[in-house]
Amino acid sequence: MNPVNYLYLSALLFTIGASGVLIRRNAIVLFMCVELMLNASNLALVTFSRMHGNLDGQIIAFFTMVVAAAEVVVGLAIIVSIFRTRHSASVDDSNLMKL
Amino acid sequence: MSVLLTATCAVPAVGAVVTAALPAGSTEARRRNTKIVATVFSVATLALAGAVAARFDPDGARYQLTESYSWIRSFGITFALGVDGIGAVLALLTAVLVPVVLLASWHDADPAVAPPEGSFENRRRTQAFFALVLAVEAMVIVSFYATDVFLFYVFFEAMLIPMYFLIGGFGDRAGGPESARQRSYAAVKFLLYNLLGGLVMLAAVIGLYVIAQDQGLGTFDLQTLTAAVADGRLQIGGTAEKALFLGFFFAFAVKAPLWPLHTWLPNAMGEATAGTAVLITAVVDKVGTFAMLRFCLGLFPDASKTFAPAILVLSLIGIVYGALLAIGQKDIKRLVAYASISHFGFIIMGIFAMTSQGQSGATLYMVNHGISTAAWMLVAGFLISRRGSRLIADYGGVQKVAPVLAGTFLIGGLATLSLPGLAPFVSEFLVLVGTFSRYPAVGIVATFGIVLAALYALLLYQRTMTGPVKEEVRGMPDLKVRELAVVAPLVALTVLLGVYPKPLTDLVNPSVNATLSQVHQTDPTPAHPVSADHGTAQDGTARSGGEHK
Amino acid sequence: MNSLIPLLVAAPLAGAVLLLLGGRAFDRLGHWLATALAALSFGFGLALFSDMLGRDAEDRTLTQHLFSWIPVNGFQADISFQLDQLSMTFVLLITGVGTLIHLYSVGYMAHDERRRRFFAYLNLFLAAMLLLVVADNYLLLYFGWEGVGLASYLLIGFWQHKPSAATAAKKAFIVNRVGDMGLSIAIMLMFVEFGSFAFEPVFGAAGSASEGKLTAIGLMLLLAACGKSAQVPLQSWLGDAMEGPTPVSALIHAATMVTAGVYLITRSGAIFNLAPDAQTAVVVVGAVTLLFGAIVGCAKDDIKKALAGSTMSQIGFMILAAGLGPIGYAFAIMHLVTHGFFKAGLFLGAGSVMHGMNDEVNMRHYGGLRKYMPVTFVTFGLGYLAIIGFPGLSGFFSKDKIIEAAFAKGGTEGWILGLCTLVGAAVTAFYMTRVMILTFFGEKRWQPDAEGHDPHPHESPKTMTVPMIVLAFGSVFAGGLFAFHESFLTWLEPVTGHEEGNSPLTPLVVTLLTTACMLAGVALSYLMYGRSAVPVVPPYGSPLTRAARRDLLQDDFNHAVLVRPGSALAAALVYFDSRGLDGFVNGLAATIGGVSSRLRRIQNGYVRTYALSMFGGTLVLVATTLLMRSV
Amino acid sequence: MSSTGWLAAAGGSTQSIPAPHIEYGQLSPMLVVFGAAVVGILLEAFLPRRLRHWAQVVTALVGLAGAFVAVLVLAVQGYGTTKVGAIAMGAVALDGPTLFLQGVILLVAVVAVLTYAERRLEPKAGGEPADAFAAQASATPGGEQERSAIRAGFTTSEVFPLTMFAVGGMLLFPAANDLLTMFVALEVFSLPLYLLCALARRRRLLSQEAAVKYFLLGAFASAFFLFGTALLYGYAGTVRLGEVAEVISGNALLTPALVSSTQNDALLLVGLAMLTVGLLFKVGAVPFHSWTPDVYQGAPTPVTGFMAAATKVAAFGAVLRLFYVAFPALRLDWRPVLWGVAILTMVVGAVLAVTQQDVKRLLAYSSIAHAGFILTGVIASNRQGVGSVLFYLLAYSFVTLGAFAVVTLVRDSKGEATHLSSWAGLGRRSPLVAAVFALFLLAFAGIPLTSGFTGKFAVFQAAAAGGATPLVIVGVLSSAVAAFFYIRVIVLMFFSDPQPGGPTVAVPSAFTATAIGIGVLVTIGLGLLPQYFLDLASKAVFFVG
Repeated sequence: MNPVNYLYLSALLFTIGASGVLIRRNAIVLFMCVELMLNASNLALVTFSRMHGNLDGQIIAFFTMVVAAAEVVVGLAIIVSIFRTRHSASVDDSNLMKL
Repeated sequence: MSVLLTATCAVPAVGAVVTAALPAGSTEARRRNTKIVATVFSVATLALAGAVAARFDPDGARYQLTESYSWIRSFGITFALGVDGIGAVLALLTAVLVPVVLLASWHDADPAVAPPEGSFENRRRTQAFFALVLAVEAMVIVSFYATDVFLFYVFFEAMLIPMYFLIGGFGDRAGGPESARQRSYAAVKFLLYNLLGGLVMLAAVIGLYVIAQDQGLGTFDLQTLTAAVADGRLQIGGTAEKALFLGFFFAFAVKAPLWPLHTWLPNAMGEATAGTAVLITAVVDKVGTFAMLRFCLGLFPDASKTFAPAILVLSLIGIVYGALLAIGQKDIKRLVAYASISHFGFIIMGIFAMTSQGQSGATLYMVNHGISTAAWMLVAGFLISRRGSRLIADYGGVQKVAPVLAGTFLIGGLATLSLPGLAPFVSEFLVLVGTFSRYPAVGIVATFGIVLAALYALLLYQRTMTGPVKEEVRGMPDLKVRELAVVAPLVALTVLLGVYPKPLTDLVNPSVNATLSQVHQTDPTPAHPVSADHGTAQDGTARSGGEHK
Repeated sequence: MNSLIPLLVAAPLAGAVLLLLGGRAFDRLGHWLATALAALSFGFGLALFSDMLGRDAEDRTLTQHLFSWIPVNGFQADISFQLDQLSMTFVLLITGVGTLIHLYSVGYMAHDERRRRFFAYLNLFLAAMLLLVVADNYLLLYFGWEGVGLASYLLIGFWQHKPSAATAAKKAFIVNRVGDMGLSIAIMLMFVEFGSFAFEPVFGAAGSASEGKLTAIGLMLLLAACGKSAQVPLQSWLGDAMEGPTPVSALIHAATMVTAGVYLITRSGAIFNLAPDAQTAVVVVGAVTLLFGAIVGCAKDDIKKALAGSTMSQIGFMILAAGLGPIGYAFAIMHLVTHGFFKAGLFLGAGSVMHGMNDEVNMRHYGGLRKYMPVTFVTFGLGYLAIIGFPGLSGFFSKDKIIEAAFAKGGTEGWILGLCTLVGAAVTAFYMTRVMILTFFGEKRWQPDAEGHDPHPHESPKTMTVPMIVLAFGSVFAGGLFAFHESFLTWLEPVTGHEEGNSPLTPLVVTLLTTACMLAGVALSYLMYGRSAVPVVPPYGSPLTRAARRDLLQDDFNHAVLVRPGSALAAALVYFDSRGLDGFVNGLAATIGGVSSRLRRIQNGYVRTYALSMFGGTLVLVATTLLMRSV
Repeated sequence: MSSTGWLAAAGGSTQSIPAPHIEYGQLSPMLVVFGAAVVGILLEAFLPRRLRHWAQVVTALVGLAGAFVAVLVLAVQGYGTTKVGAIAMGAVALDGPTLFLQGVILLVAVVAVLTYAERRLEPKAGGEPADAFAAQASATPGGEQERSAIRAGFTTSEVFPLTMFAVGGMLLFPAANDLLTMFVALEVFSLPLYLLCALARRRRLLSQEAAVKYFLLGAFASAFFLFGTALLYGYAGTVRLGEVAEVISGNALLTPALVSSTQNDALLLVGLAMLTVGLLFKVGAVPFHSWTPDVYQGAPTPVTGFMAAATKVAAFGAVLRLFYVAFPALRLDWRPVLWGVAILTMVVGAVLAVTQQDVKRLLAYSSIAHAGFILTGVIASNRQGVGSVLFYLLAYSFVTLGAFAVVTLVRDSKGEATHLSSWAGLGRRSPLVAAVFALFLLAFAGIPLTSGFTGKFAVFQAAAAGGATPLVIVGVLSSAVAAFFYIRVIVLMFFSDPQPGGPTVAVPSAFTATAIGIGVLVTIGLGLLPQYFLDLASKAVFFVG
């Protein structure tokens, strides 16, 4: 299969992720969409790694997963603490600061 | 390398720091100490500035007593000082006026007699006021002595800050509850106008540096730059030169101020104390006109000539407009401010007429306007502090109860309307004649200004000083000794420089001639010059123009 | 000897400075000091005069250079003096009459609490006026010119507590300023044309300049003269100037300062002689003013204002004469001097009358005063005879010469001018007779003053009557002395030059005509005022009378054409400044504020909106980057 | 070592994997900081609560000082000038900008830690002095658990190790020589910052909201950065900056894959744009700025100060490296884009600040405008540009730190009084504090004789020399607008009457006082005598290629 198709898929996933961030309201879902974007990047990296015939892309993908995991730790901590305060995970409720 | 110039700049700066650091306190004695210390520093500055003017040799080099220290090498910036006749005279003016202003403002920064309950009256008010005035003095003197474009720019801009606090922080007592708001509006307006001007100039300064650097002159040194402009090593190019000229000129025109950029001045002078108002119009604003002469003409000779007609028209409008608005004012201090706008029109006109009479006249005008307006404004301030109102309509018949006050006020007014025998006449006539000899129509219209000046000056005197004594004015005390000590030197100088301005013209003329040669201009020659044998006075003293050609 | 010239000016100047700065110390004797200094100056003048008489006629110009005043390259103004016959004449007139009026004021101002200051101003005036006439260049002349304006301002407004006085003073100064504008433009023109504005070089080079330039200079000088000498169209201030104390009116607004315009034109003869158009303008102004002033003088009930109208008219005569060129210069000056004597005398007489009448100025409230104030009556009467040109008295000789000169102009012009002067002479006789009759003859029409005190007219003290007597001598004999062997003409000729002109009439015919006109005027006046009781309340009068009472509507004209539009313009500009210029700036600030508060709404606090703006930004960034490449 | 080595290793050969060569000495600044962070964690785990605060403060300061000394030593040894080079297998660039910016970041961090250590401003809680951070971050705000934590005198002394991690990441960020390192560094300094934002003692809701916003948007931006990395990798087959540049300019050895991928400019350009987005987010450039005001406002003020100063320094370091090392050949592509962004950033930042009512938000918008000014220096794309940006960052960061430190002093019963109306008349009550704040504001406004002016002059001068005159003019005009709101605050402080019951100015301990003092000193010093630092900055302009 032409590896370019993976790239299309990656772009699609990235766009879906980005759209999700814009559309969804739940902080957890929002965050999952960001993770989707990261994974789209991973897919692209791996594909390019294949196309170029070097391993850099794959190694980067590993790093990305680690970073994503770290992000989850921090992110969930923040989201959970705010959820406990507000009993809501909707990002639209976090609207005290504006203008 | 003499350090006289640095010392002249440093003394008031040190004075500002020392004054600010003096112990705070609400006791009268501590306040008096502060005032005395500040005054001593200002008098020392006067002595030094006098020494500079005395040591300046009119037949010597263009810039003398030069000093130069590396400052910001990366941008070719030096702390370079040097004095020409114009700078020497204007610095001397500053040094003369500051002690006078301090003395006149002796009680302006005292805390209110009975601070309202729970208010936080600043215990360092007095220290702050006197220190700020000295800081302004230091910065203004640096501006007059600077021979580095960047150095000049820095102090040109930086002086806004102490001025801003002087305007906004210390109003006269005449205002009601609205006055604090008015005052801060005035201070902000002052700062924003001038800051905008300064920022536009900053762009031009940068542009100048970049262009000079491209041509191998990575320096801000004025003498190097002007010499390079003169001998073609630095070719800025038509459009760029025009743009840079406008950038510089805009800043100076705001500060000067030139119509239509003047609207900050009436607010600032109206709301500030009389002493601060004098500082604005007589000292700080002069940096603007001074800079036109030194920087605009020196660095951008061709653009200066290109824009001269347009600038003349603006200054002409300013002369008439300022005078008409002065006539229409109800507030004494605003009237003086509009009168100043009219006078600044004359100064700028003299500069851009590009004749030696015009420019010498403009320089003298800066000095004379400084002295005479100081006298006028300070007496107005004394008057206002007695009655607690700035409105002309609140006065009447003051001459009956306070004849000396009225008399000095009249002298100030007469100086403003350029009565011969008083200093402003000399300069105004020179400006007119200098303008007329190149632009007759402009000169004639400007002459209308002298009629209008008479109108506003005498109307003000008539409305406040003459007529039946108003009830509120009854019992108004005449000038006190301190106040007399403020006014007397100013009046004496006004008369002296009106009758014998030669010491000043001797200082100024060579520098003006040098400036004119920078712009490649010579005075227009008379159509039918008188023959030389008419030109010699009986006792052999040079008298008329013939032999000077 | 030359070094005395600066002292001429210095003596009264020192008096002014001492009296003003000396404070209370001079309250008691300051007026005598001032008088002494005026007399000292007169003494210097006499000394210089005798020195001058000892020289040849061509060698009488004394010069004294003091110091360089304003030196800027080609522009060299000096404090430098020149005393020639013309200046000498003025010096003697100014210091002589000035000293007398100082003396008179000692009595007149005896009870004024600000007497010291009054004398200081008088001395200041003398100094400025002397400076004006001994200057050797136009700029220094201008110095004196405005100096006398200042003194005039201070003295007109001396009683500052009266709003009318303060207004009159300001008006005088400002109208004069309009004239001064002319003088400064003239100086500028000279500088541009000749590179100098000193008398000698300018006059020397005048021939090389174009007639157009010279005409321009001449017209500007005329404008200056109009201001200072109250000539149409700048005449409006003189009537109001009568608000000043009467000695001031006598000295400044009759004898000396107002004649400075005549001096200026005569002094600038070298320019006017080469600019016939300017000369024409001068004679027109003179002719119009002499009639204008005379008409105004006929209608005024205020004795000082009537005399002021007369002054205007008489100066019109002089200006007219000066405008005739060398034919008339000497006679203009001669009339100026004789007028100085008799008009000063008349004013002093009027002051004496007022002094005796509780400061009443309305002649309709006088009447029959000759019995109560004999000295005043006699001196005033002699002045009266002199001014109307009664044969043998001063005015007869000088005015007659002017009328002759007017005819001598020749042609239609000569006829018109001659007739104007004749009519002027007749009207002069008419209104002066009216003044005389209303004041000294007829029955008493005295009215109590504002506080209800009835007037008790009495003769004035010696200090006042002595000057009046001395001036009366001048009024009677000066003309004859000057006319004797044409001594005055001979004296001035080296400076002013002289031409005979070609008169269509012989001098005798002119003299007869003049006398006839004078008698007609007197007779008409007697018929109108001498034979029936004078109403205390002025009759309504003809439109011309009413207009003349209002100074021929000059103030109404100025008000409508200048003052009202001027203040409207000022008010409009005040509005424009705050709403237009400032409004623009404030509007700019408000706009930024408005944009800011609108833009702020984008920052709505929703994290997804922020993400959207980032996403949009990314799209734009990507698109731009791609587009940049494809362009 | 280059990627070819990796390729060889992956080729299934039986060679042993070569041990990577790590220059520990040259990495020491980062290692020391990370080490201190780890020590901090250990202290947190083992020390009794009472001792933790001081132990953490000392550890942090010692770590930062050690790192700074290391930077100095490296600089003296010439690693910034003559011995520039890539270290750690090419992942880290050791050159002038690296050392300069690391030095700045470390100094900023020292000052920030001083403000963290302040415990005199808050009233004592549970008998223990309290700092600006939450007693127990996990507790529900206002809940019983929180109250008891406060009673017990708990403090979140974890802020110190967190900050040290962030500093470590920031040190690495401008030094990153490949996109992967850059990405990792970005996350390493971002994640602790997200947490720090949530740790305010007062106004916990705002603090949490700031954290969540910052986190979500930051992660969003990182995703763009990563996707950009992927695309660029697809184009160039490498993520090493220097090699990317060579591929772009066509100097690289072309493999068949590269031949086909380099034909697709879209990969390159879209990748460039997305990387730019990721970095512009961090510097707070419009339109990627929207998080700035909210986060600055909500975060604990000492953190805001640290973040505003250090993040900007690190992020601009990365921006410079990215554009100057990887994409100099694409100058014609990125300059117009950055022009637009710079103009928008200057104008929007200045205009929006005009109507702000909260002093922290005001400073946030001001920092946005300043990002625009710095961008003009970046756009200059000449050596002066780099030098001026470096200098500007130095000048700006200390003014910012100082300003936020002053904000911590103005307090009422509810903590810091950040609403501008409560600052009215401050100049009358506490002239000194007001004067200091005014000085910082004037420096922000670029008034001569302050560091702000020198910096502004430097970047504008560079931009003009680089042909970006219109940018200079826009910059000058927006400076004028910006001046308006700085002056508004000064007016408020000095010329307005104090409100009754308004805030008081707390007397700080030596920590905050020192922090503010350093800010004042640097502000005035760089205004009066900037030559030494300008020299330093201009010597530090050479990137490892």
